[in-house]
Amino acid sequence: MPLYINAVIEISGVLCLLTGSFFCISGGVGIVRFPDFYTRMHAVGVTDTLAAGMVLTGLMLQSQESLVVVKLLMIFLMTLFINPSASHALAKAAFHSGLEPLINNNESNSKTIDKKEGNNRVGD
Amino acid sequence: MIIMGLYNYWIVVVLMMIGFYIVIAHGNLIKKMVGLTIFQTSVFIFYISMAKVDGGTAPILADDVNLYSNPLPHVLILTAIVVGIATTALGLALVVRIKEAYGSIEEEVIQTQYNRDQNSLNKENKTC
Amino acid sequence: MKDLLTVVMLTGIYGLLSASFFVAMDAVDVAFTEASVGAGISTLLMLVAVSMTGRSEHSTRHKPLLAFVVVIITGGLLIYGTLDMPYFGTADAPIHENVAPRYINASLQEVGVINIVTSVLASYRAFDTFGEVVVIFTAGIGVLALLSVVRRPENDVEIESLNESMHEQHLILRIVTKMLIPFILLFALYVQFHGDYGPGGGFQAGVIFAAAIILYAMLFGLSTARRVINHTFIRLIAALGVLLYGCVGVASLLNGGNFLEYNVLLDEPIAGQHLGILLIELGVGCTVASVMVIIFFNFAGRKDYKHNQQNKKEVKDKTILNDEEDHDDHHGAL
Amino acid sequence: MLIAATLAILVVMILAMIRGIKGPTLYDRILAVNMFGTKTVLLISLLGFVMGRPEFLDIAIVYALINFISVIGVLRYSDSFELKQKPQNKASKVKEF
Repeated sequence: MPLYINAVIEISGVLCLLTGSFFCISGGVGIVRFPDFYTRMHAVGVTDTLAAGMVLTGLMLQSQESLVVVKLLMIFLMTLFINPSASHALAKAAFHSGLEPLINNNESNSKTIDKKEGNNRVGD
Repeated sequence: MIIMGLYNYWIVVVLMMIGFYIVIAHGNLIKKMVGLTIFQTSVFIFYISMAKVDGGTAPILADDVNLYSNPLPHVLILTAIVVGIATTALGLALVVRIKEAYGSIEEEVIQTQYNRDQNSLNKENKTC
Repeated sequence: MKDLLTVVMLTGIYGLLSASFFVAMDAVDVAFTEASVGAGISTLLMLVAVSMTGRSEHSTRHKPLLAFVVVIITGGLLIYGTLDMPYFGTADAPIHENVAPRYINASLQEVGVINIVTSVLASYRAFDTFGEVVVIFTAGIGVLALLSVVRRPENDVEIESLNESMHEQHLILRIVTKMLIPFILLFALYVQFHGDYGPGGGFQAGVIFAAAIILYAMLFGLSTARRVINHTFIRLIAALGVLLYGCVGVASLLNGGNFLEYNVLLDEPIAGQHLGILLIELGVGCTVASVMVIIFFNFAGRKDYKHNQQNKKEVKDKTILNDEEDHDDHHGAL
Repeated sequence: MLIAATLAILVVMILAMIRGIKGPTLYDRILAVNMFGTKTVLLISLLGFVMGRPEFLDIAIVYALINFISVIGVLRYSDSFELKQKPQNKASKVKEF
């Protein structure tokens, strides 16, 4: 019976590591291939936390000592807190500094510009 | 095979020369500080790579390990890193003061301004 | 690269990379220090300095060809010099044959500390470390002498109003930071006192402690942080750290041993070693933390001061202009 | 398996570095540094397991913290840049929210 459980834990750990690495690589491809800052941020912000969580869970399943598991759990919690808030701060700072999202579709592009101008007029 | 065992030193030399080039070829004082940092890190890497022993682990005693890396370079570099940041901070403080005094952090601008000041001082002395 | 901010960003990546290299080379203590220093504090200080001195580089390189030739020749000579060096990772290199075996084999009996790096740092080579701490302290004094500004209470009010507007912008960050800071401080204390058993010690703990305070100062404003950590107080702590280190040495002298020989501090040699290491690590931690905080506060304080002065100047210029316009109007009316 | 994950993370680090060097705007570079930092945390925890001494996870914790601090610092000080360069734009934007 314990042997069976061990095998399950081992396999699920490996699976977690694999999916984590997959998400990592997809995020890496995203940061290089996407056309503008906000889409890149989206790629990184989404995959970073998930991939970190997956890899850390995989390591937790593989480790034997309880202290190591606790430390991994702490890293996991901290990435959960820190990554989204850092991404949020970054996106906010970029938007406030006037970096415009890239919009390919001509129609929607003109629309957003109209909206912006209208807002600015109201604001002034 | 004989040559390949030395690659760690070559990486160190390349890094060191990159830092050296930045320090001597760039006029911007902040860039010079960055170059110094790179030079510094190359020395750290030199020490740490010399301390590494094949098959050894970190020099923290454990029950089932009997081959450790050399702890002495680790100690030297550990303190050197903190001293390095302190001296870098001092250098940056000097750069900030130079900017305030001369209005620029480009070496050439500072030099011409210094020469001009010096010349005017000399003239004043002569007229006196 | 002409944009200095880019250069600073890439330096940050370089710091991260070199720390991972140190982990791969088994130097966990060094990686610990580089992680907290090279990636965090040094990037921050460079950023503050760049934000004060201007972002773009103007001049072209001077005599790049000559410099390149010099660099190539020096590099070639150095590489020629490496040909006689021992190979990477060999266990019988000269560096491993003199004092290192003594440290590795005898440290547990003589000092009683599992982490050999700590035992060498704080016990075998304690005098050396004392020198390093004094250097850090001196650098802190140097920054203080170069950058400290005389603060008037009226400036504080203005800075505060500026900070208030920033607070509303960064609400989420502020809350996350509020939750994180106690944790960071606790972790710094763990690193400080766990240095005997794992990677860590006074240097690392000091930098982490300072990083927590710097984070607080960045998000809640410098004047708020200064109210929490008084200027005089932090200078006192910096000096006290060095003093504590020296006092341990003097105490061992008075007990009949050599300078910084901890065996004589207590009846049991091992207990004496433990006490001595604990005390001097505490001294190192205090000095490093407070010097880092002093350095950052002075850089950031000078920046705020300059910023305020500029704002005041602009306001003054505007009022003068307005006054002149008013006068003109009067003349016209007359 | 651990080695495969380590290699994947190394590849991602290289990709992030490409973006850091190429990145047209400053924010791209900050993003790259942030991503590099989180990947370094993962790399260090993985390296501990690969080398068989996983008790050194403290370094990874320090990394996670320091990464956050440096991102906040970069934003704080690059923000003040933008503030100086285009004060009006910023002021109007702030009003909108």
